[in-house]
Amino acid sequence: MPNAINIALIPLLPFAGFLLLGLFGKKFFGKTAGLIGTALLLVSCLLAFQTAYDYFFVYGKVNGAYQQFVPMQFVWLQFSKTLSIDMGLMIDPISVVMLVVVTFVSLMVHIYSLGYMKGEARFPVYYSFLGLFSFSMLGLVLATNIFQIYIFWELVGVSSFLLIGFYYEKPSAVAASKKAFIVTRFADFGFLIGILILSYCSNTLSFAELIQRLTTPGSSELQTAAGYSFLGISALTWGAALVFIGGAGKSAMFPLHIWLPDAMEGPTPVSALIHAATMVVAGVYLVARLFPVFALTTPEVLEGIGWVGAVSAIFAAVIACTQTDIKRVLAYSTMSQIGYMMFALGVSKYGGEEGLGYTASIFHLFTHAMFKALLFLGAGSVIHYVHSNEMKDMGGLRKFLPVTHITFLIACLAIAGVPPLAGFFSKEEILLAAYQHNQAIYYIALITSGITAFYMFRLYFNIFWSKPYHPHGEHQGEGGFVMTLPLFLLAAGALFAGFIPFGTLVSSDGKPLESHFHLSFSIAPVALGLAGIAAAMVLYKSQNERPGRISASLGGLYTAACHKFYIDELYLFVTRKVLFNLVGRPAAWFDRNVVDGLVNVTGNITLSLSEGIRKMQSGKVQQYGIYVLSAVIVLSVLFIYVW
Amino acid sequence: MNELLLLMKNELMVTAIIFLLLFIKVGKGMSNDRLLPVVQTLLLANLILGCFFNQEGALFGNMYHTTPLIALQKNILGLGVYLISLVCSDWLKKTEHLAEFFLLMLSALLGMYLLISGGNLLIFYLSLELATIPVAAMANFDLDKKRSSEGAMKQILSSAFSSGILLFGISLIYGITGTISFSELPQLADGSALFIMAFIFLFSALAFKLSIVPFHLWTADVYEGAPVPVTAFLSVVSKGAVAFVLMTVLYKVFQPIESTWYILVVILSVASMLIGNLFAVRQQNIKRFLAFSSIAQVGFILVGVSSGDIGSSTAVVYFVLIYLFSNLAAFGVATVIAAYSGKENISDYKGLYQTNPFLSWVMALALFSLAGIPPTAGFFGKLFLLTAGGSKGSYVYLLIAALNMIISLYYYLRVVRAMFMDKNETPVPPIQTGASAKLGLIICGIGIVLTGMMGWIYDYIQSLH
Amino acid sequence: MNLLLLLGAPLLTAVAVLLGRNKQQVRWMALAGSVVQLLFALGLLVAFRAERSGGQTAQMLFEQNFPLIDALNIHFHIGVDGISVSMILLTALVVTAGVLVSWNIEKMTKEFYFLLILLALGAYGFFISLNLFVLFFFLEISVVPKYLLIGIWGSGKKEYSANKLVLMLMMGSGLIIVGMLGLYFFGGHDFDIMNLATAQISTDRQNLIFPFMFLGFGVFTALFPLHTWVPDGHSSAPTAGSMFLAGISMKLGGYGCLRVAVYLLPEGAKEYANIIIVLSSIAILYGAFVTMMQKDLKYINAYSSVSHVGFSLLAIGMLTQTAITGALMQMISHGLMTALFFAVIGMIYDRTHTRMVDEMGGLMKVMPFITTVLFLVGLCSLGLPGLSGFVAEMTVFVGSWENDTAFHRVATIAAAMSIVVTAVYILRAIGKTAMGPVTNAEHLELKDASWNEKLAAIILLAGILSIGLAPGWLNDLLTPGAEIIVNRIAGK
Amino acid sequence: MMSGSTILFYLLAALTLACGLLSVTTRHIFRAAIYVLFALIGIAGLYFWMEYEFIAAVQIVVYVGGIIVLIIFSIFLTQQAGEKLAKPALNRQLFSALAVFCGFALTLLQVFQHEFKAGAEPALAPTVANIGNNMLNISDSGYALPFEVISMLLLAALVGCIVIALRSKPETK
Amino acid sequence: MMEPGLYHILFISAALFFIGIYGFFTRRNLITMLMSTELILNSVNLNFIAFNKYLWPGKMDGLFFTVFVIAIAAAEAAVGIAIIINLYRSHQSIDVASAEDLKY
Repeated sequence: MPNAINIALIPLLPFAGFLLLGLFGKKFFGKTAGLIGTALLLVSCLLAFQTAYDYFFVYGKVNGAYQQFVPMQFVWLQFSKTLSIDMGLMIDPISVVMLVVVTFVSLMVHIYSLGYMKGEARFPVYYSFLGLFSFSMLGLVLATNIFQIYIFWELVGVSSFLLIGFYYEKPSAVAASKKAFIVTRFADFGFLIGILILSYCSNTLSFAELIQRLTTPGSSELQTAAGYSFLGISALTWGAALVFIGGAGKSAMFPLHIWLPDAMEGPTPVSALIHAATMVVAGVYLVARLFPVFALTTPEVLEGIGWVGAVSAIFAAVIACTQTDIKRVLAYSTMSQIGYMMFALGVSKYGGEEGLGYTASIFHLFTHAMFKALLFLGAGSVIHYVHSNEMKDMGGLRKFLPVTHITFLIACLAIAGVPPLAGFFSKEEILLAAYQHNQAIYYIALITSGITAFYMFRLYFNIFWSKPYHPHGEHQGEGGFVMTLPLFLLAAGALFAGFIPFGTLVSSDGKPLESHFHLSFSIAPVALGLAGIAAAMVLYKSQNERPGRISASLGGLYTAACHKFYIDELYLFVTRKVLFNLVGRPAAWFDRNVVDGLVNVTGNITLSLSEGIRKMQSGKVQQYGIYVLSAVIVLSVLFIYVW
Repeated sequence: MNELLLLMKNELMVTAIIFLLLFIKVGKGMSNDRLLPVVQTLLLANLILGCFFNQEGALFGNMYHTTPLIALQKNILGLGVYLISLVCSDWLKKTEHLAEFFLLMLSALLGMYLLISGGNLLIFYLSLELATIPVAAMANFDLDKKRSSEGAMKQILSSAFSSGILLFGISLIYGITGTISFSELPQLADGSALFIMAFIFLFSALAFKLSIVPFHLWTADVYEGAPVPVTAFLSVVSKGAVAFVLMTVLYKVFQPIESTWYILVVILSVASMLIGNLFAVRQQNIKRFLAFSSIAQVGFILVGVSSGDIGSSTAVVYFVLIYLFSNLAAFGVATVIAAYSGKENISDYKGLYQTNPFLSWVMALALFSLAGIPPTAGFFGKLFLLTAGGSKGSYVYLLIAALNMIISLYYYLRVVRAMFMDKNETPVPPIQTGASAKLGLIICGIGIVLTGMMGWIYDYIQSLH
Repeated sequence: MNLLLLLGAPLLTAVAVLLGRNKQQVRWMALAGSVVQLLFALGLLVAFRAERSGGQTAQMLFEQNFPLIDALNIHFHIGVDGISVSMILLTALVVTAGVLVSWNIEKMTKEFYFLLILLALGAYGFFISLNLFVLFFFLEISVVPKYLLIGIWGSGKKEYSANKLVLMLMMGSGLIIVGMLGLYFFGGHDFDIMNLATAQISTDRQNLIFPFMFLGFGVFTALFPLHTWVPDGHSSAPTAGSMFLAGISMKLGGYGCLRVAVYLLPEGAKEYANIIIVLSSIAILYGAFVTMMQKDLKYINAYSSVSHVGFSLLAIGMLTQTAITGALMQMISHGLMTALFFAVIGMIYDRTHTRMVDEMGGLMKVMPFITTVLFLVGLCSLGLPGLSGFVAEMTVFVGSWENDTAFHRVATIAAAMSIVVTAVYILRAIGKTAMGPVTNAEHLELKDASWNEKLAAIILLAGILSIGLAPGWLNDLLTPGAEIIVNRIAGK
Repeated sequence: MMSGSTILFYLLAALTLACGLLSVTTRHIFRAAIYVLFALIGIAGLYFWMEYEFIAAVQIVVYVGGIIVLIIFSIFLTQQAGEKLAKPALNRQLFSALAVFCGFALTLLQVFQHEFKAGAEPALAPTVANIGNNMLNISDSGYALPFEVISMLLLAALVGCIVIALRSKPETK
Repeated sequence: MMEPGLYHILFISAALFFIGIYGFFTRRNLITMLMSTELILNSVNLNFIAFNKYLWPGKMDGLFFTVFVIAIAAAEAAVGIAIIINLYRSHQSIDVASAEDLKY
């Protein structure tokens, strides 16, 4: 049986860190703040590993299938007799996997930041924010209740906001943090409505009951829910789709992705943690969490998810080829990879062999966390070294940053899907799932994997090869042990994580899934990947004219991709021009001039009436007499003849 | 004879004081400083005496009748006069004709007593005149001031005119019914067209005295022209008396045509509130301002009068008591300031709080009470008037009344704003208020604060019915 | 627990303040008084919970009933249920914080605190009265002190704002009077809320009176389009005044809408529910959009109050138990939050002498405490979990969703949409003031919060967090009351 | 055939109305006073005609002997008797005429439409003895109280007049 | 022609009443205004006497009313004249238009 206290401690330790460092960090801890945060997270991480081990190998499997456990649960807020927000811990394969990923990556980032953030004025604050984020993310992962997930969802959002805007004096960071928050909040609005719909349909907020009620054919809830529709689409479909919108926002799916590249304004380790490994996959996690509902009750939404994922994957990959800011390249790459995970879920079915996409998605989530975090931390080292994000300021760094170079290369190979690195295995499974269920998506994914290899190696060559680097000014080198250790550990992950028999651990219905590995199937993607690497090598290994010529020949497409297909501009147009000018400003005008005006006009009418009847009081006593007599006559006539 | 002494004790006491004053005047006279306390003491004695031995009874073949309620009404008026003698003492001490002033004022008070107690139209008419003519003379007591004469002239001429109309109405009523007795009229009233016309003629005179729009036009001019104590007397005591008698007239005498007078009262009350408020909004002179505010207040009183049951007469009596405290406090402050600095304009009150916090607080309290803001008594008074008026269930009317409170609040706050918020380079200098004026103001202040809180007062008034 | 103490404490404080000899003495007396009130409020909470858990199931506890005016059947009837207890607690918190943030007022200190405490008295009395007459009395008590507070200690076009505020509130009072008298006559010549709740008033009559009552209290609670006193009044008022106005005054209206209009006139409430919903949905979105365009911090908070209070009204219009609980939670949450917001704005204004967001920037660097609080309060405003706003808004949404017509759904979605707009304006405001580079070099010299300001902020934050982190206790307090109201609507 | 009494009545009526009308239209103030005097005498005549001799006597004594004298004195005090009065403004005249006409029409209409009832009690002759009895009687039909009231009123009026008219230091400019 | 009776007298009194009112409205001299009010009061007296004689001869209410009205008229006239004289002293005129300072 799961140990509730141990599991509860996993999120609570970082939270303790947040409180401790947030309230007293500056005064009492100062430079030791990082160590405290790291130590707490280390414990948390160990507990997570222990939980994972216990779950997968000790108690989790009952009757040949992994079961859900809720070791702890309490009512946090009772809305009505049936609906309540419960806070609890849910242990099942995906949450355990996520526990491991989150605590591990978070630990790596904590350690790395000891070096990377050294000397920052708000060092304790930074660690407290990291603690808050870890807490929120872990709470999200462990949620037993759809509202609980929403709560932590929001908290994750705000921690992300805080961390992106960590350099609050930089206007671009402030703008980016705002953008991230508002865009995800917009998505959360959909999520919230989705929750309301689902909860209304199922009459519960608890995941287990909700899934059970909405997936049992012929259940009374389903029958009731079938009675409702809006715009000809059934309420459940709406609900599922809206919940997915929430996930899409956090996971930066097209077209809600615009915040992710900007979010790179945050400190690089933060990008590694939040915007590569953990928070951005929350959407995937959410879909996986509600997978039975998507798969069994609303397959049309699931198909939509598949398409959104596929489009995001290739869309982001194309943009990534044109970006020059290395973190932005990685950001788009993240988006693209999450697209993979999404469509893997989208093409999956529930149960047995059909559920391969589900396993693949979580598998890819796991491996991606390793190599993407590695990539970001590597990029962090580079940026730390050259004090710039731009490719043009780099080149030939392999001699100066050997550890970074090697680990970065491993990560690139892993993401490019070169066997036998981690990415290869997970990607292979995804492609297989897509191949089996949706050929169109399969081809998109195939092409994307080629592009992925290309842009990753474009990045790699531009940083480490290309032109020779002339160091200027002072350089700290690779930042010492605290910064290289995480690189090594993550590189190990990227190298070996693929060998984990994931199918036996995580599957859509809990029952182990035998992975069938066809060597022949892998030829196409691996070949495409290698072709991409080769192309990148030709173009970017050393400085030459070819990239320029190619981009020129691509013309409009290149420019469009370079400008991220003008999605940002579209948003800006909608918000600034439409919302501000057509709604906000008129509303403000209306308020000041019409609503308020009416009040003032009432006052003015009174005053001018008062001025108008002034003449009545003329001071002439005879006139008063005439008034009196007239009044008497008029009243007499009125009362004699009218009433 | 004993019965006469007992039942008419208020009237007799006042008459006694009048004659005492006459003797003092005809004799060698007294200085103001000595006379004023004497008069104040006598008035207080009258007031205290009035509180005892009240019983029901009729004299002179029903021409005069009294009940405990009527006695209470008289005492309220007596209290008004007593308070005027206190709060206006600064002005009174300066006047040349103090004895005559009180003589006239008490004559008017006597008229009011008889008005309330009167049992037929003749007494009604005579006492109405007795309550008016001396006041017109008093209005002229600022003998050197042009405005005072003008006010007095307007007062006497327009009241003569109005009593002409009143008499014409009475004569018609007499012709129709053959009686002038209040107790016989209800049975004989035939509700014919001529009778209604006669009633409106008669009502116009009461409306004139109460300054109900459109019979109010003299009010502001006279208030502004007359000396402050006279204005206070007119606006408080005189109004109260007429309001009391109005109820008697409407509820008892003209009970058969209730449906007619109800509509009449509603129309005129709405008109009074509106016009009074609209004029008050633009006034500069504090007395004129209070004149129009009192017109609006009368409109409010009519709300209570309109429904014509026990609750409404209780509410009206209660409100008059409160109105007396509030308005006298306001006039008291106005007199003190006028007596010391000669300033009567609202703009002169700017920055008053800085120099005269006591006066400012009293004034503010009075104005809040007039506006009907709790915890002052005015709140209770107005609410009970509305409650009384509401029993007929015309909510539009109540709404109009309630909304009129907003306009009135607006202009009352204007004065408060001037005193508390506006800055002024040359505010009224600090004033050493005289002891009796201070006492009067404090009594008014206590009355404003406590009358409302002490619910038993209302119960007591109700129990007298 | 004698509820009269709750009236006695502020009354005594007010008198003591008037007798104070110097400014410092006055301040300490006001503080002591308000702390005593806060302790009373907390004690009341404890006592109330003890009584309830002791099995006391009467609707109102600690009732007292004295005849006031027999002739009109007016009784001084007081008593509390969970709703009142929580409102009293809110008042006590806000008033204590208000006393603390006003520490530096030098102009007519004595009068200032006197009026402030008078306001508190009005609010306490309002929340405990079970007689319409008494309730109205206390409601009105809190009108004029506002006028003076704004007019004397305010800033900007204070006279205009003070006038507008008082006149509009009086208009509300006027409507309430009419409704109240209607209830009195239709309900058998009685003002007592408990009796009126059992009186049989025909549907037609309820439909006649309900608009008066609801609009009347609606003015107090900034019902669209009767909200224009809010921005002007709030922005001109001194800090404590704004805190009180937005934190408590607007709640008087909300409480009145619920306790008087909806509870006593359930048929009327049903009849007009849809109109309420439409108006409040408009208020929510419209308020949010107008806020987005504001540049003055106080205006931002004032308009956002319009929007937030709209949630309360929306929930009242929804007439489900959860929604009504949500409405009350939103009132309390908003009360705390907006009071804190105004307190922070006041602190910033005291230092920078501007409230224009464009003239600030990077204040996080200079005054970390104040900006952190600002940030927290902003997060509360945009409904972040862990802070009270979230709990309240979600309860409102869930409760609103219980109605299953398309109309209610659309209204709920429209209202929920505002959480996005709220995020936009809150982040804009915070981004411009707290974040970014310091634009005005003079601001670099500014000091962070002083002890009294910190204490004020902490008091209010404690309230916000205690609801946000563990909403159960508040929910338990409010739900029974909401249930009674809903049962009455359902005709049970 | 008209009786003498009828003729007398019409003569008196004509005198009263004509003098009344003239008194409000003439522009000589002294003449106005005289016209009023004659109008009042006409009324006194009507009282005589109705056999209310006591009232007629009072009318003559109080009005002719008192009020008109007072008025004429005050005219002398305040004005040159021969001076013509200022003409009233035309529109004031028009409005007044209109209002008065309407009022007159309404009154006549109502009065002539109304059917007055008559009392059934035996007539009480308005002799001086009867009047005196009633006036000083405090029983049901007595008028002692009004009598007292009017005496107080006259006293007050007297005092008021003295104070106002005999002010000690007339304003001198 | 009819035998003169109640209605004749009522006509006379009504006419006199409105003549007086007309005078009150139009005369600009204060004393003449006062005279007009005397006419008004007299018309009323005529009414009372007529009613008393023709309709209610059983009691003398009308008669007494007339007596008291005459007395009041005297008092009113006296005070009125005193005020007018005083006004004349301060305004040097008894034109009603000279005393119109108090207005609006």
